[in-house]
Amino acid sequence: AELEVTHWWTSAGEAASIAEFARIFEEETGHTWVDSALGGSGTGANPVILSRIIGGDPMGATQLNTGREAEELIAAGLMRDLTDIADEVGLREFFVDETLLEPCTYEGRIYCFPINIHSWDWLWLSTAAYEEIGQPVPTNWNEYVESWPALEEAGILPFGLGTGWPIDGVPGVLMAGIGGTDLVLAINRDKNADAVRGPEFREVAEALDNLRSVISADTMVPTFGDVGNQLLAGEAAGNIHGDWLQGDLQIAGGVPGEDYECIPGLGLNDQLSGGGDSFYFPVLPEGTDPEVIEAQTELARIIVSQEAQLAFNLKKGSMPIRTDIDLSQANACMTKAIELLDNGLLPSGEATLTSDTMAQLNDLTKEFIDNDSITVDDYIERYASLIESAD
Amino acid sequence: MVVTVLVVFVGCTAWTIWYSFTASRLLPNNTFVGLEQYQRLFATSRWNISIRNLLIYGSFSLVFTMVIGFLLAVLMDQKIRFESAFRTIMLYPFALSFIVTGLVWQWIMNPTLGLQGTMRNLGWESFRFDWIAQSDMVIYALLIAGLWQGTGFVMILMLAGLRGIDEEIWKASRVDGIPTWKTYLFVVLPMMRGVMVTAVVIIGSGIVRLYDLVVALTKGGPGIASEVPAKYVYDYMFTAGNIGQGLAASTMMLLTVMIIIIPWAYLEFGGGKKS
Amino acid sequence: MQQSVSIRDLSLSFGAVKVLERMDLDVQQGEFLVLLGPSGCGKSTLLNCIAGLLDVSGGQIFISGKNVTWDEPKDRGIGMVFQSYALYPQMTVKKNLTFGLRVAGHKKDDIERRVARAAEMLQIEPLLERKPANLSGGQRQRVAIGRALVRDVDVFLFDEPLSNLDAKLRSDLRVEIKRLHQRLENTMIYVTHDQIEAMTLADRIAIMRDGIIQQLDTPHAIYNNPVNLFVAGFIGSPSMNFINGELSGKTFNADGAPLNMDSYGFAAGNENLKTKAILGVRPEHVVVGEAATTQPVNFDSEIEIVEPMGSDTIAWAKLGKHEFTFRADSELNLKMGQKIKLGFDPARASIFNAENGDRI
Amino acid sequence: MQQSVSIRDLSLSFGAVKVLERMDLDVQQGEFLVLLGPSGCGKSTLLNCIAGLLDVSGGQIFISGKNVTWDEPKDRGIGMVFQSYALYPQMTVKKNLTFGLRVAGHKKDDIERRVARAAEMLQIEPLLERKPANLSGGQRQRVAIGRALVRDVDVFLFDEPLSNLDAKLRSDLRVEIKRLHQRLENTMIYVTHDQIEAMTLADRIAIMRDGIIQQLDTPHAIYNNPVNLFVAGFIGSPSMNFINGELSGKTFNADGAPLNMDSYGFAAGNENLKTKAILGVRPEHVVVGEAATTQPVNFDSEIEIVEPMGSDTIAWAKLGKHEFTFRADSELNLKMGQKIKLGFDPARASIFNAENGDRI
Amino acid sequence: MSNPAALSGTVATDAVGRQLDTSAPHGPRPKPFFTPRRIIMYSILFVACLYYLFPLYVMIMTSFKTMPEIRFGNIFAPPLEFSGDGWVKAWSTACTGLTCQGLSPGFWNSVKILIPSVIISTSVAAVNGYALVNWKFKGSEIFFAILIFGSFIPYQVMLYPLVMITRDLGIFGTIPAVVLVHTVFGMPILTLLFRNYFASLPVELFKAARVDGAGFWRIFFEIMLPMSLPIIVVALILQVTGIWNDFLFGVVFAGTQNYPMTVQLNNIVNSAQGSPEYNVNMAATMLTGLVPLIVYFVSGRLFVRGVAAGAVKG
Ligand SMILES: Nc1ncnc2c1ncn2[C@@H]1O[C@H](COP(=O)(O)OP(=O)(O)OP(=O)(O)O)[C@@H](O)[C@H]1O
Ligand SMILES: Nc1ncnc2c1ncn2[C@@H]1O[C@H](COP(=O)(O)OP(=O)(O)OP(=O)(O)O)[C@@H](O)[C@H]1O
Ligand SMILES: [Mg+2]
Ligand SMILES: [Mg+2]
Repeated sequence: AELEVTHWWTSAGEAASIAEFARIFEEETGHTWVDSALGGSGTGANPVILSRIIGGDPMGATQLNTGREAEELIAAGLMRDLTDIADEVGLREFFVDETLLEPCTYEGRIYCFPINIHSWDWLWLSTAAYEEIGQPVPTNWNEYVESWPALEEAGILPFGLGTGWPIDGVPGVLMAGIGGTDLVLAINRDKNADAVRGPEFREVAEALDNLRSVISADTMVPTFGDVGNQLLAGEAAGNIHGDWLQGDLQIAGGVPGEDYECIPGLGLNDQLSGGGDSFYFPVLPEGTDPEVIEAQTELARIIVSQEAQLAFNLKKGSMPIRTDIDLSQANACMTKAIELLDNGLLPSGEATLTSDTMAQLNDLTKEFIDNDSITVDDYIERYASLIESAD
Repeated sequence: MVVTVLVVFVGCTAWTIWYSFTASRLLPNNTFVGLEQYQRLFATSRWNISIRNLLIYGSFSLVFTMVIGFLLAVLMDQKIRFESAFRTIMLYPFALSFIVTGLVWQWIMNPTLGLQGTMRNLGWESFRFDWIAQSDMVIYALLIAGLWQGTGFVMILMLAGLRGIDEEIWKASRVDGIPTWKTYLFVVLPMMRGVMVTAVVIIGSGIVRLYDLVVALTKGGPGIASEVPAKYVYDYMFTAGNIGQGLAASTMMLLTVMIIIIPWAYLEFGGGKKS
Repeated sequence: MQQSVSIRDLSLSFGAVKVLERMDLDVQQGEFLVLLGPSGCGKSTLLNCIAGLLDVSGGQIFISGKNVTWDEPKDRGIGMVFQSYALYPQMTVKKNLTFGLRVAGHKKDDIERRVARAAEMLQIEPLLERKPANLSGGQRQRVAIGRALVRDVDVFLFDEPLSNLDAKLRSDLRVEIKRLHQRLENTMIYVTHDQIEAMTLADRIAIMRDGIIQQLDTPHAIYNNPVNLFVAGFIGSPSMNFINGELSGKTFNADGAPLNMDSYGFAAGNENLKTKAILGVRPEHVVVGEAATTQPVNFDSEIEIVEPMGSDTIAWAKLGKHEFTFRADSELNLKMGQKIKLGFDPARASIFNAENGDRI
Repeated sequence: MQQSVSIRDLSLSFGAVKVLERMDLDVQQGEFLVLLGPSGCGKSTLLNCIAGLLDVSGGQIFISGKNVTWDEPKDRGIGMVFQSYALYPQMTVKKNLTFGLRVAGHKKDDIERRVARAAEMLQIEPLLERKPANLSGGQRQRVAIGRALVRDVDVFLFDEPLSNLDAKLRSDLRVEIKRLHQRLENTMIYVTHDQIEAMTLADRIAIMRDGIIQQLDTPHAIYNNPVNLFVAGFIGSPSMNFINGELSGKTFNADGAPLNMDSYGFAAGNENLKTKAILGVRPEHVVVGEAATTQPVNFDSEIEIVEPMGSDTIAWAKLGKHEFTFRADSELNLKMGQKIKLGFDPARASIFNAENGDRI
Repeated sequence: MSNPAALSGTVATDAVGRQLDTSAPHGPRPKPFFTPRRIIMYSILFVACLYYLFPLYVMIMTSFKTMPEIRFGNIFAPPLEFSGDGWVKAWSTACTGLTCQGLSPGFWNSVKILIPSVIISTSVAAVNGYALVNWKFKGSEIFFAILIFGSFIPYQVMLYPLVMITRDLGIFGTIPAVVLVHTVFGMPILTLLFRNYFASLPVELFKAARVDGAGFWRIFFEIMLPMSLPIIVVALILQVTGIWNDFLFGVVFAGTQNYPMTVQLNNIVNSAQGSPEYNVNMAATMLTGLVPLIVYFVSGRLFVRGVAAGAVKG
């Protein structure tokens, strides 16, 4: 039967990785994967996917933001219960980290399958820039910060940044790197506003304050991809961005270790915070061909299978959700990540907070970065109150 | 059709207003929370900035679009050669999806990649064109791109209006010795009242719904300096999954529109009854 | 006297339609010229050319001695009443009247005065605050006249300005326009279809046909000495009786009935022609009843149709085989079928060459 | 005879402007009714109401006995010529003419025939393929007439249909319309400002003023027995002479000059009034020269102004202190300052009550 | 056209013998191309065109560059080596998800959505506008006021209610649904456009047609529409552009098998993570814009002057 799958992985690298799922699905089951790619999650895909589910014309499977509000769809009975499949394939046994399954769990049942792990916690550094100022490439955040004056003197941008959302991830990275594991858990998992008002978070906020002094709208580039170019060209020295930036760097011909360096957890923490992408399987309307439902089941099984996980994540540059995979083919940066993953995954805000809260936090960060009249204290206070009101 | 339209617009408005009083998240639900969404809305600096931006952008955009549109239409009405080519050139920005043309403007206005950088490289060191990176100027950067996209259509609309003016009126004003520009201003313009109202509504609704331009050009930045209400509504409805909040913002927008529309409708219809 | 408007060799065509052809015309300073002609003969077109609203295809136009062929209307010193009014629809009547003045920078009280005067003359005072759409046809026409009248110009061009007004208003306005003309002493070119208007207002009348001026002369001359058949037939209502026949010397032979034309004023050199000709007699020059016998030409006839017209009656009878119209006092109480004596004086008649229609 | 158009108690206002007030009017089947009245008196408005183009404020309209007050124009069986022509600008003349027929689903050859006939009658054959914008004013008007004429309807409404045509064409068309009316025997309601048109065409004339019908009667009656001062003054050109004075019994006293009104046909009961009154004498009823002495009333006067009008001459003289106009044959060759005898017959005059203007 | 008397320079005199200089202007007024007025006009137009064309220039240049050149070169510089790859890729090989056929597959879907949507929305609005002006019905003004108000409601806000409405109508996920949605959304502005235009036409024409016996539709089609060419063009421009470039409604309401071209465009341009291929983006955008552009160009000839000339007097 034909199974329609919606997702917003449309760039070359993304499409290649999802194609692995499709290939394996079709090869192994004889069903047909009908691909509905919709670029741009926020305004492109999200409303469409939701409308179709609400409108009673659901797709067979779909990518959705792994967040808390999918709960509503689940509660409304619109999502298929995958618990049986999970049990059958033994998901809990090989699953890399329970925290990642949490958003998929509703009243003890599992409604979605995470398919990869992404982490924002990377500091990317330009080899060329540091050659230019004749300094070694920093190995952690503190060294990096120390190198800023020299960089600025040489006319090199200490921190490259794309306009818009790329800044959103930075506070989380600083929190995990500078604030440490406990702080992340206290804030993201326990929603403890006092933790925000505590000294550890102040350090994070100060780091952000420090960072905004070298960020200027004048020097921002349109997209994060352009930042990659700046790094390779030595125009910018560093950047905090998620692991997917590597795709860009590699396409532009960059070689890790030679043209750029990647430092996970800012070189300060041995745990990465992260979240993942998940697939949901909407309940198909009555009268749907049982073949299609069968195909749904098959697909659910396949996306968490070893073969598919390996193929998918190698292409995608993300980390698999299974611990039992041989990732010898992974590149240097990925290998570093996998090592850290053994220490367990810290929950990122995206995974544990509602996107409503995240959106407000992001707005706050953007405002703070741009507007120097907002003090560190203001930032902390507003952050705290958002965490307080988070549900 | 008439009924459908009524149902849809009245229904959607009612829908919007009702759910703005609920705690709806990803899906509409009926948990009534009173004015909570509104309290949060007005406590949000992004919303307040959005409103301010809309006012600034709106007034400038309305005035400039009307003026430029009209001037261009007048120029096109002078029996010029290659009229069709000129018309198409002015209209093409309207044809192209803003997702990409916005990116091009973003390049052009980008201080390093764009005009400013290029000019400085050419030796004009003092050249400045960095509005897009200035929190207090970014709204005018939006305006430049917005006018670029929107004036062509208004020009066409006004041109259609001009084409409907009876040639005899022109003759009369020429005999009366009225200079051309005065004829346009005092005779033709008032005769085009209908077209003008149409243009104002089109521009106005474009302003209220302003979204694509911001997303493509500034993504609301720098910081949140160029956020606009419609973007707030969409972001909270679709990305942040907080329909209640989005609809509260939307209701506020509708309320504002209502405040403008009602006196106008009164003038248009109440006054019209006399004749 | 100076010529105010001179037209030399003027031609105008709309695409293939030639409307004016090589027209020459001189209008004196202060003259009141009336243009008369059948519908569609090019009167409005001529006015439009003089006003500079149409680009001529050939020839020249002079106003006050200045070649204005290529000048803008506003540089020609003209005011015009359009046949189609062309009021500014969104302005009130008052604004319509004052717009030109305000643009020209006239003083406020001057404007008020002019408007008041024009409004009074045109009886549109109560309408000043209305918009054209809320006026009746005749009221609109008066506003159109007013718009021209308030301005100081050398040449007024009127295109059928009184056509939609009632008889009373029309005669009032006729007098007012005449008075205005005498006071301002500017040149007026006036198109009308009303022959009474033409006769009473004009210093000279130009009769046009198919874009060519047939005769340009005083009303009296046009009425009494039409240069050709067309002019003769066009002027006068009911129109002139035309009798086909043969002219030999001073005798006109209509169907074998010889009429003595001794008293007719032949054009020089035409006294002794022998040619097919047409005799024209105006219905109002026909004498009816016993008095007819005193006329040089008289005959018996029978009345066929009677059309009462208030003071006069128009009646149809026969002269030989020809229809023959005449006008008589209503008091005569003519009846259909009545036998009657009719007569006329050839001195007041016209004879035309049957070939080309020219007066003999 | 049957009533074709009946109007009962009709009122119409545009906002605050009351145009028609409680009007009653009956038009017979096959009657030719002419509406006459000053510009702006509500003639077009009345036609529009009959046509169903304006929503009446009060009253009822019946056509052929059916109450059509709320009916659509198309259900009323009317054809109309608009004062402003209202031609369809994007259609050729031919299309303009045939639109109504095509709507009514006439056969092709029938349409062709009708158009050919109308075009011939209106002399617009060469224009059939043009668009209205390329026509002269008179040509447009003819198209507007044609559009009504081609259709079969019970009631024709004509709003000043001939106002922009030359005299010749106008009299041709007048005859054609009359003929058409005789042939079709339908009802015609016709607005005009041309009194000759009114007199010659009308079975009855309605004189309107400010939305009220003053007199509805045959042309002859209206001309000779106007019911009030307004009608008397409105009909006739030049208009009636009005002489203020006092009536006592059968003597009219104008400034101490007693005029004997013995031959005047007083309305019943009015023979012995003593009141301020106005004597009305039509200029064309004045007898000039020696013949004047034969008239019941005659007096000496001096000519002040002379206005030649072709066949006739209008002259101004004085009767006592009153201005006194009269019409005389041009042949009399009247001169300014000339002393002359004038006379008239009270039988043809009118006397009005000075207070309310009603005929005595 | 030429005038022999004047050409030969004959000196003419008028009636009183005064000489008129007949050598100077005669015949049609010359229309020199380079009058100061014209020069100013064309200069303004030229400058305006620069403003309008500048981004287009950048787009075209970029579309012909190769990615490395875009990455490291100046955006204003013309390409060092012209490469049509961007265009080819945009049209036929760019991938969206698993299918790598560029924009081409969505093209016909877009056409399928465009044509009925434009025709129906424009027609319905034209009829509405006409009815509002000429056949005022009870409540027509309130109806109109609601319409105008409707034009200010942000589109996306109405997404869910419309989804539910079309779902209940049973047409969700089909072309009729998307046509309906476009018609509803086009309604306010288009109705306003037509209403105000019809209101400016001489009402006498409408009256004349009623007297001629024509009914609602006949008057509409034979009298009103032929006079509204310019405004129809405007409406077409508005709707063709809007509907052709629409992404959201096409995707949500038209159903999977009818995804319009803009889905591919959006996918090519809007990939969230991963490096954008600017040359392909530019080419894709320009390719997508071609259809509206052609419509603009072709419909331009309908911009006739004086649609109601000669219709009425006064
Ligand atoms: N739309 C309107 N609004 C207000 N007043 C109007 C309107 N139309 C006409 N009138 C007024 O109503 C009166 C009658 O108008 P109508 O057109 O019937 O006159 P008419 O008798 O046809 O005059 P005319 O001979 O000048 O055509 C006029 O005084 C006019 O000013
Ligand atoms: N735009 C045009 N295109 C083609 N022919 C035209 C145009 N305008 C006028 N004509 C023709 O030119 C001739 C003269 O028109 P003009 O308006 O001067 O007539 P007119 O003498 O004013 O007639 P009327 O007394 O009917 O107003 C007419 O036969 C008319 O059909
Ligand atoms: Mg004319
Ligand atoms: Mg009228």
